[in-house]
Amino acid sequence: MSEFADQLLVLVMLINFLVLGSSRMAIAIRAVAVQGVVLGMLPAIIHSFSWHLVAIVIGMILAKGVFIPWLLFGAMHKVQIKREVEPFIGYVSTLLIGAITTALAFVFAAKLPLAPEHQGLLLVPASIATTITGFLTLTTRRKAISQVIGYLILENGIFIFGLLLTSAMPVMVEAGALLDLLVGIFVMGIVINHISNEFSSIDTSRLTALKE
Amino acid sequence: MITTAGKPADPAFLIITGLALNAFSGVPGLFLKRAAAVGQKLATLLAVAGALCGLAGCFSAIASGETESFLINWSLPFGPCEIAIDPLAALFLLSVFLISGCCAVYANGYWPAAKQPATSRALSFFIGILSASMALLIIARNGVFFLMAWEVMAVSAYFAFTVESGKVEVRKAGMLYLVCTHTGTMALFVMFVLLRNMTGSFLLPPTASLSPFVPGAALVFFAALFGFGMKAGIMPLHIWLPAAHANGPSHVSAMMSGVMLKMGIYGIIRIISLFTPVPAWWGAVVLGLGIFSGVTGIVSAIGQNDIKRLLAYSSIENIGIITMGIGAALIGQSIGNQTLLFLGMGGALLHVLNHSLFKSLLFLGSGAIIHATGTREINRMGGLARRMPRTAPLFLLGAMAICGLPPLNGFVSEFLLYFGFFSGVKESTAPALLGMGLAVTALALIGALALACFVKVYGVAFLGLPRSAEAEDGHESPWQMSAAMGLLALSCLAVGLLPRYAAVLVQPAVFTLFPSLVASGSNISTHVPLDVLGAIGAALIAAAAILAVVYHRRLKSAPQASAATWGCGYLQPSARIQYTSTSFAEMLVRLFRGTVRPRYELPKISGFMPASAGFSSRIPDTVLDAAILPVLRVTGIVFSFFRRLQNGEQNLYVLYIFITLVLLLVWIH
Amino acid sequence: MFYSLVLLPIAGALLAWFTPSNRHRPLVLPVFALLHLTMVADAVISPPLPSPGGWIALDPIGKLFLATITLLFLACAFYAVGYLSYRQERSNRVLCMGLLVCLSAMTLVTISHHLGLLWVAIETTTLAMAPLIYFNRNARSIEATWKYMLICSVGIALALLGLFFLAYSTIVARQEVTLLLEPLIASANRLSPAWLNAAFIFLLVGFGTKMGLAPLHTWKPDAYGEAPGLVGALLAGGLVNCAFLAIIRVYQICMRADDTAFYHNAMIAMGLVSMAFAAVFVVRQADFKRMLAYSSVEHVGILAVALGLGGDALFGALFHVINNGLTKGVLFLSSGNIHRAYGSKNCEQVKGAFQRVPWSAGLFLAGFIAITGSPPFSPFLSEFTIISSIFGKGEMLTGALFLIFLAIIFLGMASSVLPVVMGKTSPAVVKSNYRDRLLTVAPPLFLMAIILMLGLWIPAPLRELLQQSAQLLEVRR
Amino acid sequence: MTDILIHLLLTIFMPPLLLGVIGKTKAAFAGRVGAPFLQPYYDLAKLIRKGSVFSDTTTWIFRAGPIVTLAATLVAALLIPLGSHNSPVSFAGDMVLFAYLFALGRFFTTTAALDTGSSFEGMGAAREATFACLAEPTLFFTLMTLSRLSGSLSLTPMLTNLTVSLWFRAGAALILLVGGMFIVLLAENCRIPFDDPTTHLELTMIHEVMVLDHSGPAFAYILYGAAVKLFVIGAFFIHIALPIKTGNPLLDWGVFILSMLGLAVAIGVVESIMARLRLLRIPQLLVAACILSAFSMLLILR
Repeated sequence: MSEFADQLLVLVMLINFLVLGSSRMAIAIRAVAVQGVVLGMLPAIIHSFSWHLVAIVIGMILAKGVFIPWLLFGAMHKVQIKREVEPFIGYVSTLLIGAITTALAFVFAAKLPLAPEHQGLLLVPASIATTITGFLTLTTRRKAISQVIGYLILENGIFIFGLLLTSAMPVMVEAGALLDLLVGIFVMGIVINHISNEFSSIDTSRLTALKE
Repeated sequence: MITTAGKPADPAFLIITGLALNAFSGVPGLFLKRAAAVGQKLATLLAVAGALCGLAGCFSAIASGETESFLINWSLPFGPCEIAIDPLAALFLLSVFLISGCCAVYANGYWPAAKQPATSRALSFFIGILSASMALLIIARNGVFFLMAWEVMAVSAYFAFTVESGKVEVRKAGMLYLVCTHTGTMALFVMFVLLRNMTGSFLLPPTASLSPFVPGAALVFFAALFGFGMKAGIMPLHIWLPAAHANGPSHVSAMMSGVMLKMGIYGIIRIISLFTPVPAWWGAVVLGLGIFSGVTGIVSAIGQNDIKRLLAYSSIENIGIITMGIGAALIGQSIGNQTLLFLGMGGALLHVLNHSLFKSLLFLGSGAIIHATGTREINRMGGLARRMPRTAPLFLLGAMAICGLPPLNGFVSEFLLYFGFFSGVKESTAPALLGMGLAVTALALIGALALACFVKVYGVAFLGLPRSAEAEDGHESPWQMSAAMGLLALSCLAVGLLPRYAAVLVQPAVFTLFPSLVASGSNISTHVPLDVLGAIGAALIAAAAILAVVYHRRLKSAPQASAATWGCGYLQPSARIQYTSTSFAEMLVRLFRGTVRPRYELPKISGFMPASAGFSSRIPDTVLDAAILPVLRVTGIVFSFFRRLQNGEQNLYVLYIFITLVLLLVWIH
Repeated sequence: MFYSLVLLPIAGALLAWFTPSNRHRPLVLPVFALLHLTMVADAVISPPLPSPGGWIALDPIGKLFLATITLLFLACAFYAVGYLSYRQERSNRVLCMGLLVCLSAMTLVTISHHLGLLWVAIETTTLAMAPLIYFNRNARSIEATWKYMLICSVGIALALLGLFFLAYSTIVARQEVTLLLEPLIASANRLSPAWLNAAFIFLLVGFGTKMGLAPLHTWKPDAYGEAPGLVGALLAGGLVNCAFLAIIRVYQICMRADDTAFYHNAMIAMGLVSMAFAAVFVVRQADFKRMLAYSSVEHVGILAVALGLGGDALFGALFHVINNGLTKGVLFLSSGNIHRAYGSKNCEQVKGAFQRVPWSAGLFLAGFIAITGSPPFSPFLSEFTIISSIFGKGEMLTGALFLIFLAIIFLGMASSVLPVVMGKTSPAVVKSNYRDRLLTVAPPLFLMAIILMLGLWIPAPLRELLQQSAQLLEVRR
Repeated sequence: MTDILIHLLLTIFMPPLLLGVIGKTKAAFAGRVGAPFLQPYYDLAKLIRKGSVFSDTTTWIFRAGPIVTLAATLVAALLIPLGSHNSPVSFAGDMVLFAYLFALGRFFTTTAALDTGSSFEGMGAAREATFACLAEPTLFFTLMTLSRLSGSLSLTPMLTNLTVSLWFRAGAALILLVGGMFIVLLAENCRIPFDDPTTHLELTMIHEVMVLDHSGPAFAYILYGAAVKLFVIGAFFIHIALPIKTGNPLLDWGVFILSMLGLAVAIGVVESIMARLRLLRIPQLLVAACILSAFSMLLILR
């Protein structure tokens, strides 16, 4: 089973690169949706069956695969923005940095004192790499939607690590966390809407009236 | 909450009653919005009652020469709280109560509630709090309690002198004051904590119980010098003082200069007294600071044209003299010169009392001038002696006293200091000798400079012809103002003519500070012929009186005429050709221009028939303008560079989070 | 009992949601605030038994935070009635509801002893606050809301990762896998140090973002500046304390580990950096509400330093939580009034507030004096305790930096606050008919009175509570 | 008792004579016969009988000025020992009083000058006050040196302890001291090269310009006061410069009177052979005096 999980994780990491390298927003949104769905499936593969698991899987897939992409597409259509025009750092450079950090993530993960049963799994490096990708997107992209995408990737990275201890997390907490994240994204979506109303643009580099 | 209740005639009971009356004095006024005048009268009544009560307590505390202490049961987590009244405290309380009583009376004429209802309410309230908090800090024996009273004092003084906050310069002065006092208080935080580290409790330890040689003791000393020196206005920590004194109502300036500065001195003395005989270099540091502030203070004072700024700088000078005395006493203690110890400390303490008398008198006098003319600019005054027949002689008395002229009180304290320094010169060896020699020279120089300074003030403000319409319209001030000043002037004269009794006031305080001296059996009077001094003062007055009678007889027996001042042939002398404050000081300012850095704004005169032009000169504060402000400016520039960190770019903000994370991870690694 | 503490505000929120009248809706707030206060008082006096499994319990630390929050909320609730009656043009449905949800979540933070639950509660406060910051509905407030949302979300996500690390450290150490506080404290010295360190760092950064430790504080000035005064008060006095409580919980665990030097040093370093940032930004700050935000950064810095020091400073830190929370309440509420009275929060324009809103101006000034650590107000006592503990431990460098930053911040705040309060209103500034009213002045006055009282007299039960709490944080080896 | 009586009589009656001697010396240098030795007495007698003119501007300060100044000077005269005889009043610390009595006089002279509102008198007052600041340290350096030498804190022992033999032991120091004190003597008494007591040209003067408006008895007081001051400071100076003691009281009085007359002649000589200094030079000369006395103190103390 874990081999299949590893392959999925490789997919997740490839999606990271896709997001980092693409200027089109639609692609990025879809990529993150796919990433969400893939991650949603992972618990089912790794852990043995339980209703708890089922709930999480379904919740994840619905939220990350359907609801959030829908929200983001809605925002995108509303403000008529299709691509990230001027990132702080170019696409090639971000890809390069992404590659380096992913490699570093592997090196780093190999040094971590993992529990014996988790040795050799791709979960930890994938988690680190995805988290860093999230940060990278957040810091290099200007558009609000791109930043939400970055945040989603960051979340996904954290989720991957969470897979290591699904058994340890009580349902209520996990559900709560999931719900909170979802509401968070939802609120962000609303905010983006308001931003576009207020500025007729969702370029966050215009949101610099408040400083010092 | 006081565990040991005092009897009604007990000094502590009287003092605490006086303190409470003072604190409460402004409160009724707050509720008498409609009848501000009634509120002010009530405040005066309470403050005067408090002052009388407190003074009675002080005198009996000094007379008994003993320490009364009480434990207060408070709920704050800083150990037990003690208050104690010993002769040293009583001596400082004396000036608190006396000056606050005088100022309360004075306020009725100077800041009448009928004219300024809103501000007079605030003023009465804050002055009441100010004097009560000063009294409280003097009797506090717990570091935290002391700090609380200290800070209440600092803040209430701020509110008292910034009542006219509509004026820009008042606000600026207030700001500077507040920042300085806060910085000073922080040093005191450190000091009390370090002291706690040494003793294990926030209670002040008994006199002479700590060793000055343990690590940390020197730090306590420097923190005390900084924190208390900031309040006392020792150069170069005086930067807040001129502006704050100049811009407040005059009776607040009198309180601040006459009493509040002394709280700094009190703190220094009290803290040093906790140590067993301190190393000579502590004394040398204090002496050096004293000489520096004394000379620089008076040199800066001479150049001022704003009467209250001038008085403020002169306060710095007098604080310098007091500090010199303390330093000399410490040196005397460490080299075993008892005369120096006795007279240095005795002189310093007496000068504390004297300065609060004559400086308050002068500030109140300057208030009377401002009341009469509406200006602080000495150059716009003149001829006020004729218009203010009561104020002029009182101010003159104050001016003479501050110059240390016999037979007034300033001479007595300076005499003690001179005597102490001379005894140091006479007996000691190389390093101490050098210090004492410098001290004598500095005191002589200060005396001569102060004389020039106050001749200028009195001469230019009160004598000659009015230099402006405001001065022309000057009028005498109401009786309340003159009464307050009169009482102070009388006290100046009394101390000058009866120095023996002044020494009696100071003596127990010196014994409190240096308990080992009690065994020596000597006192100030055995070291110095104070009676002769008083007698000579009386003789001087008698001689002058005889000469005056003779002169008067001669005048009557010969014709008298009156004419215009001889203009040396100049036919139409106007009031404007008189010597002014600026021109009087010009030579001295030029002599000391390395220290005072005068700024001149010269008129540009060009062409034939030039238009009318003006010349103005100004003496900025050397430390503030040449050192502190530039540093602040540079800091501001550096800060504005760092402020770009928050430039509104969200991406950067996320990056900060990431960087913090990475840095912490690297650190742990 | 616990459930009712949490559920009561939720019921209030629902009631507010379904109240149709914009005018009467705010009245829900004080009613529920009072109810909450009485229940809290009851719970503090006789704490109910912990819930089965130990997820929820009220320990002395929780009591302190809960009491502070409910007091502050009470003041804000009454203030809200006055404030919202002035702003009838805007629907206050979301605001009233958000406030009550926030109260519920904050209550949950103080009583939860399960870190996961704690995290959920904190995230809920974050979310509930977002619409409140956007109450003014203009370009600046949406910008602030956006930044607040994104930065806090990133932070809180990192905290989640930190929690995962913490849980994982139990797995690696072959301990019972749990996020419950008590078992973690008991087994802390057996946990895997590397993962515990990582967990500490992520939780510190995560909750630190929420708390506003520099340089993670970047959302703070924007949100505090643009939110209405009462929201600012709750943010600065409530949410900050909640995040600090979360850090305290983490700290409770980490202190039981074998090698704690890093935790101490990291906290002190973060604290000092926060104070330094605050110092740099407070000086010449033109916007007095942003200035308050930086003052908040400063005070979380102080809290962090105190927590890092341990020992006597813990008492000071916990006491400072109360003092800072309530004083910030005074400052934000009164500055909100001044803001309203002038229609501006720029120090260039707002001058001489004493003439327009004397009570608010006086309170603002008093709050400033209090927050900068002047007696006779209680922040003096807590700050002094902290300073005395710094120097008592011989940390001269830390102490010197601490004092220098305090002095600079005092200078910066004074040069903004004093002209605002004292000065002279320039004729060019628009006249407004906003004047002090009972409901907008009494709440901050109430808080000020508490601060003054605590500055002169700490009631014995409170002192005991503080000491017990400090002991909980103390390392017993 | 006799000594005190002699002291008082000398103090009261001798000072104007010194002025007369100075005047005669200068006349001799100028090749004139000059006014009689007793001319100053005549002047005083004349002035005291004369009527007065007061400026409209003045207040009581103007009248009090000469009175207080004279009173202070006379009291100071009681403190100074003449020759080897003790002063009538002597107590520890009297040297400080001595210096401050002159300060008191200065205070009243200068305020009285400012009372007239005349720019010239203001100028004089400013100069007087300024130069005193430079002269004062010199005096105190001297006092410190003397107190160290004599081991006492009173003028009488300080000054009467000086002996000729001391000149052999510490000649260099004493020469410096005498130099410094002589400069101060001239400056304090407003003699050439500091001031010219004979002219009444307004712009060049210090002391004289301050008393322009005084007339009649007041001016008599001023003149007399100036003479007493010269006498007192002269007596002080004589102690250092010529510490000659015979052991016979009466003989000592004679020696003292002769020395004082000699000093007057010396001053007259100086005034005859020197020109008045430019005003800008005066501070320099005073600072030089200060340095001389400081150096002398160093030599003694080392």
